Parts: sequence; C-alpha cells; structure tokens
Amino acid sequence: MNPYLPHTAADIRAMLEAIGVPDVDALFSDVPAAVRDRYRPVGLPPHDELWVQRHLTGLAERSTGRRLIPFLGGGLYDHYIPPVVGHILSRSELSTAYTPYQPEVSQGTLTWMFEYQTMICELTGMEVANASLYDGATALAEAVLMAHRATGGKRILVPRSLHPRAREVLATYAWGAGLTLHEVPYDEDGRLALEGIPDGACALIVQQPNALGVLEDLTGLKDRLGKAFLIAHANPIPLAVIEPPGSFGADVVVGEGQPLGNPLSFGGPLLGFFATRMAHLRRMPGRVSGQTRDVDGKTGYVMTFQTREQHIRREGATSNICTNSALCALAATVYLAAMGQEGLKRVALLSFERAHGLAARIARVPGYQLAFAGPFFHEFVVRCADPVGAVAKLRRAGIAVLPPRVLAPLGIEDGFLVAVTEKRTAEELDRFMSALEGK
Amino acid sequence: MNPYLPHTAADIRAMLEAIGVPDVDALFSDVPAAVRDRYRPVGLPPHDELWVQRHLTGLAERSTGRRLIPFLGGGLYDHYIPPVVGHILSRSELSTAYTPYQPEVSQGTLTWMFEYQTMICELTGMEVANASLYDGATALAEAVLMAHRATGGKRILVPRSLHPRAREVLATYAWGAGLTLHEVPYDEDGRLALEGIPDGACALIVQQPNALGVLEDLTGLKDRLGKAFLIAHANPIPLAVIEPPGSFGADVVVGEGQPLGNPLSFGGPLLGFFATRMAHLRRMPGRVSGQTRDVDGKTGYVMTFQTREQHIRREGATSNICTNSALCALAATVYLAAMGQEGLKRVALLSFERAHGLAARIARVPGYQLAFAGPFFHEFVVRCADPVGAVAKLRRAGIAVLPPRVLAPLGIEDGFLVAVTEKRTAEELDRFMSALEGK
Amino acid sequence: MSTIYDRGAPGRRAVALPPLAQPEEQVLSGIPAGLRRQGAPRLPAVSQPELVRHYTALSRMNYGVDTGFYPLGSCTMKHNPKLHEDLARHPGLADLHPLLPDEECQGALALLWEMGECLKGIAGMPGITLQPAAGAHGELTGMLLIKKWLEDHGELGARTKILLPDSAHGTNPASAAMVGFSVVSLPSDRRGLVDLAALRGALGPDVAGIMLTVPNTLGLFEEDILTITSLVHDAGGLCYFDGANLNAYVGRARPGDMGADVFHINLHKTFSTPHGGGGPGAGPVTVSEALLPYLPVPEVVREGGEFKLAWDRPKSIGRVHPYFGNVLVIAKALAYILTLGDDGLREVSAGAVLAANYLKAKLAGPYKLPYDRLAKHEFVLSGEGLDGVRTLDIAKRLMDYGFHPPTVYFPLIVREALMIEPTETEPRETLDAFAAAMLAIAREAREQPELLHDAPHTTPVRRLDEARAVREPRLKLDLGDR
Amino acid sequence: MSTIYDRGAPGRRAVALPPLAQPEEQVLSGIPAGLRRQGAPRLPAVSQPELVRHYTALSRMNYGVDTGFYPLGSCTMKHNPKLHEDLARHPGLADLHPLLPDEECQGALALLWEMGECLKGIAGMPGITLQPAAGAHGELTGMLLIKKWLEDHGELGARTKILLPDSAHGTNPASAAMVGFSVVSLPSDRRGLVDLAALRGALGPDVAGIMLTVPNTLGLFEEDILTITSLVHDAGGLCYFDGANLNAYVGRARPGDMGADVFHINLHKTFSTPHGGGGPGAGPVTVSEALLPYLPVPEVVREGGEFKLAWDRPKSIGRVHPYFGNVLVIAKALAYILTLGDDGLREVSAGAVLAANYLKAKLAGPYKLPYDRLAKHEFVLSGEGLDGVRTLDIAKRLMDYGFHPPTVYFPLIVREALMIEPTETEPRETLDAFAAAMLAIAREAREQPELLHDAPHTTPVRRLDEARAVREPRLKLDLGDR
Repeated sequence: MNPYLPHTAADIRAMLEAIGVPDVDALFSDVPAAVRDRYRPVGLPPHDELWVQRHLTGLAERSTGRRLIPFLGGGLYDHYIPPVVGHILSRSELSTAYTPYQPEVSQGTLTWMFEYQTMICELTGMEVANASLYDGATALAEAVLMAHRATGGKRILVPRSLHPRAREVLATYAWGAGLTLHEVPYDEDGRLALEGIPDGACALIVQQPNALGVLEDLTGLKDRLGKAFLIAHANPIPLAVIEPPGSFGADVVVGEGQPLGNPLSFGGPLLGFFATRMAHLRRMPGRVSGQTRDVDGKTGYVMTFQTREQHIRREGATSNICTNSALCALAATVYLAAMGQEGLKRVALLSFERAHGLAARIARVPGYQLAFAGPFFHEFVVRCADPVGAVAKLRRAGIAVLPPRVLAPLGIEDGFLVAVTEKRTAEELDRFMSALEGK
Repeated sequence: MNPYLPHTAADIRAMLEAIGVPDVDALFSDVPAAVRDRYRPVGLPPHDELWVQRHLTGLAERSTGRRLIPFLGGGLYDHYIPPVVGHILSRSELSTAYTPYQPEVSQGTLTWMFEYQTMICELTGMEVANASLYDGATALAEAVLMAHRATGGKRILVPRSLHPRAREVLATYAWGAGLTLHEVPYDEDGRLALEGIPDGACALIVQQPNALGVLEDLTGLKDRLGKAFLIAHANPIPLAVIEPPGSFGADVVVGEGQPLGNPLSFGGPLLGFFATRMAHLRRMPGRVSGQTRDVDGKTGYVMTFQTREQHIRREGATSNICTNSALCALAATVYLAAMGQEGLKRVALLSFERAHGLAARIARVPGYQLAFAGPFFHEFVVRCADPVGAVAKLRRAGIAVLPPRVLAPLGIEDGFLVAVTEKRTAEELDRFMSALEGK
Repeated sequence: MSTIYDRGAPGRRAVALPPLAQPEEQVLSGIPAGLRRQGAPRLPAVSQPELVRHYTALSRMNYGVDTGFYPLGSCTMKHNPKLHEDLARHPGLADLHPLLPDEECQGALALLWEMGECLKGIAGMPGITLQPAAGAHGELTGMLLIKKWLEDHGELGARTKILLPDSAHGTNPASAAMVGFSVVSLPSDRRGLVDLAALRGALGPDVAGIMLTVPNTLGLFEEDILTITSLVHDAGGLCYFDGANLNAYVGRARPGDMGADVFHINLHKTFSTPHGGGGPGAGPVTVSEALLPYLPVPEVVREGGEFKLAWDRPKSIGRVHPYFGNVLVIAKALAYILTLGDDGLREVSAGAVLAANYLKAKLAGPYKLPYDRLAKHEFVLSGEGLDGVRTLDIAKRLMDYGFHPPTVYFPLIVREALMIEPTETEPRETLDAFAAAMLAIAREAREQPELLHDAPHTTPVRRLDEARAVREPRLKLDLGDR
Repeated sequence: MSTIYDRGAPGRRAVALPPLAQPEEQVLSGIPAGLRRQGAPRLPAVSQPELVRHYTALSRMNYGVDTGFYPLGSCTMKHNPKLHEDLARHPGLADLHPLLPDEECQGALALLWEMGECLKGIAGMPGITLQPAAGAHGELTGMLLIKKWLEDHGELGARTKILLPDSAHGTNPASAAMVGFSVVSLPSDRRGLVDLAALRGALGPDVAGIMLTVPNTLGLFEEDILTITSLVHDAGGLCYFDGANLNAYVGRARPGDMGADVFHINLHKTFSTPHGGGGPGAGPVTVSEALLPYLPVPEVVREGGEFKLAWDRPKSIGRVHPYFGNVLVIAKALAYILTLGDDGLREVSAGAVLAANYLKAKLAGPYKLPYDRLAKHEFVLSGEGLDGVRTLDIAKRLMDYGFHPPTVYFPLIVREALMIEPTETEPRETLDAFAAAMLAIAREAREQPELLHDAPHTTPVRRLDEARAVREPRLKLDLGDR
C-alpha cells in the first residue's frame, strides 16, 4: 500500500460489496481481455521515499552546470527571485487548486489573475492581457495565428534576430496552420532592416531587445504595415525603463515571462505573456479573469469571455490552449508586486549598468570587440577569433557563457553571447575579466 | 526605508501630527540625554537582500562538516524527516502565531498541542505531558527541580553514563537551586550500577539508552527509591519497540525530541519533552492544552492549569519557562502522525538492524572491539588502540564520527562512538568498513 | 476582493535591492532618448508585510486539494506528494540553464531519459517527446505528427478530416482545427460508446484519423476499442488517444496494444503534479513506429552512461517547445512513478475505478444515471430528475457542505450533467461524507429548493454575475492617475 | 475540532519507508525480551492526503502575523521576513551536528561570533552568551551569573534579595526564585515608574540586585534609570535589565550605558524571528565587565580568520544549554540585523514608538488611559470606563473585526488592562482600521453590549469554558482500545 492511497483491505472489501462486484479485476471487465494486464509497465518495484529522494537529488547534483557562475541568457535570465515569491507559491490553496471554473471558491486565483493582467498591460502598454500561455515562443505563435485570423494574411515577417528557439517553435506552428515565414535581416548595427512588406503579410514580428541583445527602434513600423499586425516579442525586465511596444502601436505584445520571478528550470515551466488591444479581445487565446459583482453587490472575479475557448466553441475556438502556466504567472504577479515600479526599474538598471560595464572592459581586451554598435540592454555579442577557445577559458575559471554555436542560426560564427543581470557581483565581473585576459 | 517598514515620509508626518510632537526624536525625550543616540550599535550599513542571502549562505557552506556521511549521535541523531513535516511547518498561520492565549483564534495550535501531549504519553507510557520545553537537557533539569519540590530532597543520583551535555546543564541548574549531584557508576557491561540510595535523595536519573548506547534495565528501580523520583531521560525512537519507562513506574519521563522530525540544527532549536503522572500535574512545568467546550457545546481546546505558570503565580510558579519549543513540537507531532505506529517501529528497527550489522562487522576487524557487552540500540562504543587515528581515517573517506574526546567525561579514553540511523545506506556502511579496514 | 493595488503607498517596497554604482539619471542616460520609457509602469508599492498578508489572504479564499475533496470530472485532482515539491526546487534542476552544453547537464538529461523510458513503457509505444507543456499542447503535437505523416506519404491534400466522437474532450476539435483539419463529429450510441455503424459510415479516403478519449468523457471504456482502431487503420487513417483519462487504466492496459498511433499523457493528472490554479502541466506524447521519424527535435538519447541531445531527425515536425518541456513538472511525475513502481501504478487505477463505482452506487437513484454501466475513473449523473433546481444549484450548494463541486454541464451530450471523479487518493470516509452531502442536497431540492437557488451561503463571495462580466468587461484595474 | 486520531484507519501510512533486511520478528528478537515493548504506542494511521488536509485545516483555524494585525503587548509580533526562513533551512546549518570538531563547523561558529559582536554592540556590553533558548531562560542565566558573582565575592549568604518593580515581566520573579533568591516587590509611583523612595528604602546589604523591565510593562521608559542603577550599584547590588521590550529603543540607547550588568535579548521579539505558536525563541544574555568571568562555556572566539570554542573559563556557571543555543533562530535574527544596519535599527524603534503613540492618541478618550505619558513601543488602556462590559469582551469582539486581541489583564497593576503593542511593521492603514474597530466597539459597548458579551461570533469556536478544562482535566485523548 503506498502512502498516497488510503484504501485499506477492509475499505476495498466494503467498497466492492457496495458496488456488487467480487473483486477489483471485475471493475476492468470492460477492457478487452486481449490487452488487459499483459505486461509490467515500467519494470520497477515500488521505492521508498528515502530512495526516491536520493535518486532525484542525485540526478540534480549530477549536472555540473549549476555550479558555474552564469553569464547566460539567450531568452532565459538568471534574475534574483525574492524568497517571498516561493513562500506565496507554496500556499497550497493556490498551488493545488484547479482552473477557477467555480468562482465562489476560487477568488484567490481569480484575483491574482486580474492583478497579473493589470500588471502585464502596464508593462507592455497594452489594453488587455490573458492569464498566461505556456511560454514566450508559443505565445508568439499564438499571436501570429491571431494575426492570421484577423487579417487573412498567410505571410509572417520574421526577423533573423529572433531568438532561434522561438523561431523554431513558430515555424512548426506556422507549418501546421499553412503559413509561411519571410526573413527580415538585421543591419550592421544589429537592428532590424525592414525593406518592403510583401503582399499577404499578416504580421511583422519585432523582438525587443533582439537575440543579439540589441534594442530595436519601433518608431513608424506600425504605419508601414497596413492591416498587418505589429507583434512585439519583448523581455519584460527592460520594459521597466524602455518605451513599451504599446506606445508604438503594437497590436500584440508577447514575451517570455520567466525573468519575472521564475527560475530557469532547465527550460520549463516557463511563462508566456500575451497582451493586445481591446478590439481584438474576442480573438485572443487563453483565459481571462474579469471583475463583476455577486448577488449581494460585492465585487468579485470570474473567468470570462469563455465563449472564445475550446470547451464551448470547440473547433471554432481562438486556440486549443486550456491548461496554461498559472503558477508561473502567480510568481510573476508576486514578483512584480514585491519589486514595484522602483524595484523593477532598479533590477533593469543594475542589469544594464553591469552589462555595459563588463562590455566596456571586454572591448578593451586586445582581440575582443563588441559585434554590434547598436544600443544593447543587458546582453551583447562579443566578437573574437576563437570564440570556442574563449568560452572554454571562461569555463575553466568556473564561468558559464552560452556555447558559441547558439549564435549560428543568427549568422554569427565568430562570437559569443554574454548576459549580465543584477545578480552578478563585482567580484564575479572581475573574475570574468581575469579569466578572459588569461591572468 | 527598509522593506519591513511600511511608514513613508508622509505617514510619519501624519502620525507625528496626530500625536502632537514635532519629530521622531521627541518621542525619545524620556530617555536620558546622557545615554541617548551616542553610538552606532553595530557599525554596519543596511544591506540589500541579495547580499544578506549571499552572506548567510556563504557561512552555511563554509562548514565542511555537512558534506560528510554522518555516523553521529551523542544525543542528537540524523533521522529521515519526511518533507511533509516542513510543508506543514511552513503554514504561516501556525509558524507566525504567538502562544495561544486567545483560544478562539488559536484552535490550530491548541489542537496539535493536545495531539502532541497524547502522542508523548503513548510513547513514554505516562499519563500527562506538557506542550514542550527547550531541549532534553533542560527538561531533565526541570524534572529534577520538580522532584525536589515534591520530595524536599536535595541529592540527585546521576549516572556517569548520562549524556555529558545533559549532565553539565543539570549541574548548572542544580547549583542554582542548591542541589547536589551524586554519581552512579556503570558496570562493565555499560549498565547502571546502582548501589545504595543516600539520604535526602530526591531523584534517580536513568538514561535510556544511555550515553554509551547501552539499554538499561529499569526493572525494580522504582521500588528501591522510596519517595525519591525515578526520572527517565529517554530517546523517543527506541521507545517504539522497547518497554517505556512508564511501565517501570517512572515518575517523570523526559528526553530530547529532536529525533522526531527535527533537524540537527547545529544543536538548536531542540525539543524537550516532559511527561509525568496525573498526581504531579500541578507541579509540572510548562504549558498544557486541555479539551473543553465552547458556549455552543462544541469541543475546543484551551491552555489550562495556567495557575502553575509564572504570569499568574510569579515567584511561586512551577518554573519560569514561558516561550518553549512549540514549532519543534509541531514537527514531532506531524512526524509521529506521518510515521504512525508501524512507521516509527520501522525507523527504530532499521536503525537497530543497521547499527547491529555495522557493529558486528567492526568487531571482526582485528584491533577493534565493542566496548560493552550490554545490549545496545543504534549507538555503540568501539574500543581500539588509536581512536583518534581511526576517526581521522574515517574522515579521510568522507565519514564523520564524533571526536573520541566526547567520551572522556564518560571515562573512556580508548574508544569512539558510532551511531547508525535508517538513513545510512548499505553503500555507506560498506564505505565505513572499507575506510576502517584501510582498503 | 481587494487587490494588491488597494494596499501600499508610494515609496514602500518589499525587497531591498543593491544600489546602482552611478547615479540613476546617469545610468538612464545610457539608454537612447527615443527608447527611454516616458511613463513608468504603474505597479504596486507595498512593504513586505503588506505583500505577505495580501497573498496569504487570497490563498485563504481558495479551495485546493489540500483543503478538501475536489471531485472534478476529467481533471484528476489527486493528492500532490510534498516530497516532490522539494525535489523540484533543487537548484540542480531549478537553476539550470537549458542552453548549457550537454556535458554540463547530465543529470537533467538523465532525468528526461528516465521519464521517457517510463512513459513509453506505460503507453506501450516506442517513441516519445516530452516537449508538450500541457494536454492540449500534446494534442496539437499529435495532430502535427499526423499531418507530417500525411505529407510524407503524399496524402496531405487527400486526407483532411478528423473523426471525433461527441464524447471526446473539448480541446480535441480545437487542436485538430489548429493544423487545418476539418472535424467530423461521431455520435455516441445508446451505450454511450462510439457508434460503430456511424464510424464505418464516416470512414473513407478523406479521413486522416480519429481522436479517441479513452475512457470517454462519460467515464466509459470504449469496449470496441480494438475494432475501432482496426477500422480506422484499415481505412488508412491514424488513431489519436487522448490520455487525460489515463488514471482509469494506468498499469493495466496500454494504448500501444490497443492500436494507438499517438497518445498524450497529462502528467499533472495521472502522475499527480499540482494544477497550480490552471497550470503548468505537462503533456508528453508517445507514438507508434509509424510516427517515429516525425517526433520533435531534440531527442534525449543515451550512449553508454552518458546522455546527449540528438538533432539529426530530418523528417521531424520541429520544435513545439523552446527547450525540453516542463522539466520541473516532469521531475515530480517521475518521482511519483518511481515511488509506485509497477504494482503501485496498478493500485492507482484500481483505487480510482473502485472509488468512482462506489460513489456511483451510492448516488444512483436519488440522482439520474444516464448511462448505467461499469464506470471507470469517473461517472456522469444528471440533475434533470430534481424538479425546480438545476445542476448549477447542486454544485453551488455543495460548497456549503465544504466540497468542491464536480464538473458541471459537461459532457455536452448529457443534459444537466454532473461529472464526478473522486480519484484514488480519497479515503472512503471522504467518499461517504460526499455521498451524504449529495443525498442531503437531493432532499433539500425537494423540501427547501431556495436553499439551493441561493447557494452558496458560506463562501467569500456568493453567486457572481457572469453576464455582467461580459457586458461590461473589466479585465484589468482602472489605475487612474496613480 | 477533530484531531488527527479522528482520521485514518489501521494500515494506512503517510510515508513509504525502506524494508528491513531481515524479517521483522527476527530483528525484534535482537532486543532482550525484558526490554521489548509489549503494547505498541497508539499513534495515528493516516495516509499522506489525510495528514496534509488535517494540518492544513488546523492552520486555517489559527491567526498569525501573516493573516493579520497582532497587537499583543509585551510580545512584539512583527513581520517575519521570508528570506530568513529559507536561509535557516540551508543544510549547512540545519543538518550540521554540533559535536563535530571546530574545524568542520567554521561557518556556523563564524555566524555565532558575528551575532555575538552585533548584540554586544547593541547592548553596549562587553560579554555575551548565546545559549539561552528563550527570554525566561536568559533571565535564569542572568540570575545564575549574579549568584556566581556573589559566591565569588563571598556575599552569597548575605545578599539574598532581588528587587522587582511591580511593573516587571511576569517571568522575572519566577526566574529569581529558581536560583533561590527571595523577591521583594517595589511599587510603582503615580507616574507608573519605579518609586525612588521605595527603592532607597528597600536597598541594603541583603540586596543582590534589581530586575528592571525597560521600558516597563506599562510601556513607559524609566526616566530615572541612571539614578536607579547608581543607587543599586552604590548599595552593592547588580542590575538586571529585561530586554523583552528592546524594540522600544534599539539603536538609540544601550543598557550598558545605563548601568546594566546583565541584559537578555529576546531575538524572537526585537529581531523578528517567528514565534511558532509559542517557541522556539532565543534569549542571549550580555554582561558587564564584572560578570565576564562567569559566562557559560564554551565561548566562541576568533583567532585570525578561524573560529574556535574556548572552554577555559574556571569561574563559569557552566552550561545552560546542551550546545550553543537556538542557532537557527540566531541565524534569522542575524539576517535581520545585517539587513537593517545601524540606520535600520534606529528606524525600528522609531517606527515602533511612533505607531504606539499614534494609536494611543486615537484611542485615549473613548478608552481610559491610566498613565498618560509618552509611550514607548506599547501602551496600556483600561476597559474600566466602559460600563457593563469587561476587557475580555472587548478582546473577544475584536476577533469579529478580524484582529487579534491585545494582551489583557496584564500588567496586574492596571485594572481591566488592555496592553497594545503595534510594532513598526504595521502600515498606518492597519493602525487606522484597528483604531476604528476599537472605537466602534466602544460604541457597541454602550448601545449593544450583548454583542460584546457573546463575542466572538465568527471564529471556528466561540467562548470556551476554561473552568471546565480545569474541573474535568482532559489533557490527552482517551484512546480506548485502539
């Protein structure tokens, strides 16, 4: 008997009797005998809790990467997560609850969702946000599908400087939906080099900052697009101090919300945020919490505009998404509330300041230079003759930067990417420089 | 402004105005000017949360001892703590509550205390238990003071085989109360060798198992004591399978409750449990939760027999103890509930089985032998020519046993103490043997 | 309910952060003027005490598995072991960056590989991807795999239809539609199972495949499953199995043996990871031999004692997730599987089916049972028999008894449906207490129907005006001039 | 309230443990027959789901700082930072055995040393022990130190009395009595402060010392503190300062400068470690030069960059704790001090005193204020002015407003006392809401006194029969034949 199963032998007997069957096997008589009970599923005995703890802990400790000082980005970032976030997430009324279909016993979930939607709108400069999607990449794909539904266009303008992982996911979704990707190059400063808008374009994607770390200028883009959507894929941390895509007329702003209070998690779970204009509300994928009143006139929250969703609209739904990334969105909500306007700005500026400080020092080392002259935020490409050797040298000093090959899809063979957050201390920055300079 | 302090400049102004004083300093005008604001208390600036986290984590990681495989006992033991215990303890309604003086909003605390008292009585075979004391050592001292109050006697019979730390604390308390300690030797099997009972004895202490790991036989002791108390200082884990002191007429059973779901914690906080006879209830130190009814007849719990306590009885109180070790007692409660009768027995027998297995293997190594022939539970003394060298050899293999000097107060110069719990795996036991055998 | 914006005051903060090295204005001036943000995002300004109290208060207005019985049909709300939460928080998983080289991530890759092996064994199928982040994401992945198979076999233009029993999960049609399939609904027969005649009639050279929910949303096992899959295969189509209901038969039968070509598994249901108020979940997909070449990249492979990511899959549909799926969720589910082993997995389905049939036996009679057959892990009642009250009233009244309501008004093919799934982790005493509450409510419906109409009476808010929420949408706070 | 014994059934278990290598009977037979337990201890038999639900439910019946305002006088219930909980859980502290050699525990010893330095600075005193596990334990340690000093100076038989103002903490007399001192009570004067004439009268060659609570339990600072300590010292006695109320002046004045010879500090009050429903706390004791030789062993000392335990203190009173005190509590308090620094410590006392005087200004009038002076961190009202209701009624009614009641009927020198300590971590809005509730209750006392008599109305249980609990003691469950 396992500790999660409370049925004793006596319980089982009594329950079988109430049902009127002789044994448990009789409860499976509807499963064809030819395929029933013919195998051992995992070929393993039950294990005790101490063993399971040792085994999983052993796996976790086996990954050497976690002991390195991370200067890693490429879409996910090592920001400080205040412990208060984890404490709230461990409140099991929140973590062990289902989707809040029954609002009277789900005001906790529905209220924080409403707060989250408010905060995402503030960050992005948009009018309405959903309560989360899986991750930034699928959020981008959903945005494109929405643009396609809204405009009928089948061509997507995709910058070469989009995060390669987001691009790959988008390509899969687009192939499924019968859409095509058209690449937009970047200029020598690393910024988007948009030329013409092809016929049948449903959307232009802009990433802010882009996968090269460079900040894009969104001015005037929307005007050039006609009815095609301007979709921004933004990192939420810089949005504390840079003008949000909403100010430039973006139709949709999506992004990876991991930097907002969520750990790297070896890439999952993540948090896709999605914000748009009220005009597009009924085309928006995902759940939404809305404010209303109860029979006594008391303010409360419900899941609303459910007619967009698949359990009602079925094949006509705006998306098939159902389970989302709620607990990660709660982490983002608590994180943003904990940081506040000033704190988020501080996180952004510390990352900016330290990244620029490091970049300036690297650029002074003979043989190393910044790849792009365009403005960057907290991540930048370093160009050098032997990027693999440089990264290996850093590794020997206990420092991790991404393998240079992650830049290959971006057309860069002679560089590596460096990301800096507010967590990197002066000592760590010095250690980076010492290692690079071979001291 | 620190993050735990919500008063903004505007708040402070408004509050000062409501009070009618010009500034904060005016609120301290009652502190003599000669000693007011004359110094910097810690000479430190405020630190940010990241710094504090790094600093404390750095200290924690600096202690090399935690990376060793522990065969450590001597009063505190490395038993498995099911994660469910920590999850319950993190319920902040429980952890951030005060002593339950207001029962209507404290039924959570009062109910688990009542459960705890029940479980401690079951383990010890006694009639009533308090809701915790600081630790096993001070619980023993309190038991002796109670025996002194009950009997008027001033002499305490203390076995040489009492944990030296408990003995030292007892000696301090006894000196304070004007009591004297009389040592009772152990025999060659390591068991209590009680001869006469001196006049004016208020109590005989028996430790079960004793500091040599040996199990004592309590049969007949109470009969020899007259009105003097039989006080047992017991490890709660073996009580799952050995006859409890209550069965031998003990007047008080105390002990260190750390093995019940509490971590080693570098020695604190710990958990002193204390159980006695109903006849001694009004002399018992510490808080008690009792069952009663509310005005609607509903069952509820209150702190009861408070007239024993110092906030009412002042200098006539049964003890000065006020703040106790409640959260550690909650850990013990959840631990015992999680384990149940069968689980606790398993923990005890696994520890017993593995300790005996290891002891037998050690005894087969030339030059090593068990120091005592008396029955032991999960801890034993190994005798050898060079205990310091043996321990150092084990240390080089990543294994920790207590330094041999901890046995010196017990009169042993040529041995070291080995404790084994259910957490020690077969591989770890093999590693111990390989190291000892110098393979 | 007040929001976090109702707390705090300008200047308060909940976290002390390090200072900048330079004055803030100077750092800001490093951002090009046109990019620098003009109006700051309006976020709360609260001290840590206020923050903690607010979210603690919100939590106390919520109902979770840890607070009580949650018999939501089709959702498998079972106990979430506490050990797993701690394991998933280990920095060796939680703080590991997914773009590090394989050799720095051996433990994490080993974990993914072990999980893949376990799930392939449970499914009885030779291939797997752990990338899908949820059940519906798994469905989408499955549809993409089928589409790719059609393309590879030159049948993409020809086979455009997906057959869908009307007792399937609601996400299925939406998933099929996302990759351009048209959906053909198949009616259930009087048994509540797939109507074989209708199936035969619908099959043809334009059919890409079928999406089967097994057991279906009536909680019934498709007894003709082997016939169904044969018919579809014979007609040149593929069979998708929706695994949201795997809890009904885990350890006892394998979709691979029943003819599944694609099968998704909701780890957050069957393998007991917490639902988190709506997510994250995980929806790994297993596939038959036929679909192996199309699985997403990268694949985690083992070479000796080492693990690496394999990318050389030219026919792959590509990525459906930017990294490897919801790894922390996968870790919890793996811990569950390792704790249970083969015997424990069988105990899970036994316990789930036992509990469902036990509750069904207690409730049938006072409540109408539209399909009176052996149930699997859940069963569907109808509130129709109770005059003057609706299923919604029953659901709301259950809250006053301290229970979370079952799923209501689903599946759509049962009027006034109540879909009840107790799971195996509920003690019999809880099932008895729930049954007693349901029977008491049936009595109340006759004797004091207004008690039900006005329910719930004891919750932080009472019935909410959902129409108003749509009529006057308020989807974020009006922050005014903050 | 049901207990955990009301859940479960024989055979259920909440944790899967490893198997024994041999049959159980065989292992048991290794225990000598006379020692082997006959009847097993009757413990609960619950599955993990039942266990979690029970204790989660208990938690939800409790009131903590995280759920609301807790203005308990003399208890300093301030916000407990969440960071600290995580830090104290670090295995480098939580899993470290205290008997390992010094060189294996350098980090833990460094932590203790740092805390010692901080607290000595805060106290303005040259010596410290971190061993005492709580405030009262600190008091006892202080009394032992004074006794040892007397012994060392040949005055043990002569000086047998401890002077105690009637406004001192309740534990003080009990602590003095535990080491054999007799207690002489000193009356307060009209100001609510120590009556200097009475003090002069009481001093003599039989006085060992005085125990002062600063500020006293009326929340008043002893303005004559320098005179008091001089008088006691001149009479050959020593001065004990009870530091439970340090929150009132931390960072602003030092007991050492005021003449304290012994001073205990409740880390769980001033330095914000959670009270845990009654403990554990920590009560370090600082001492003046005179008492240095008597401090408990071992002392943590620093030699260069290394830390070690020093045992060579021949005049030491010995140990008062088996190891080094409540290290995990100390770690949390150290984190608090490091976060605050000098400036933050001063903000703490400023905020606490500001909040107390603000609330006092709002409540005086409707409530009687027996001592109308500048308050420190707390103040005492009397319910006497409200006819027909008692202070207890006010306290219980506050629960209906969502507040924890203040301390009531203490100090004993104020009739119908209400002792209110808001702490510095409460936002002004909370203070205003509390004041509004108190004023509303004062109105209710006049207009609807039965509302107060019958209060609380909204708690899990209502007023409990405390007399019955003593008359018919039920201090554990009757387990019958389980």
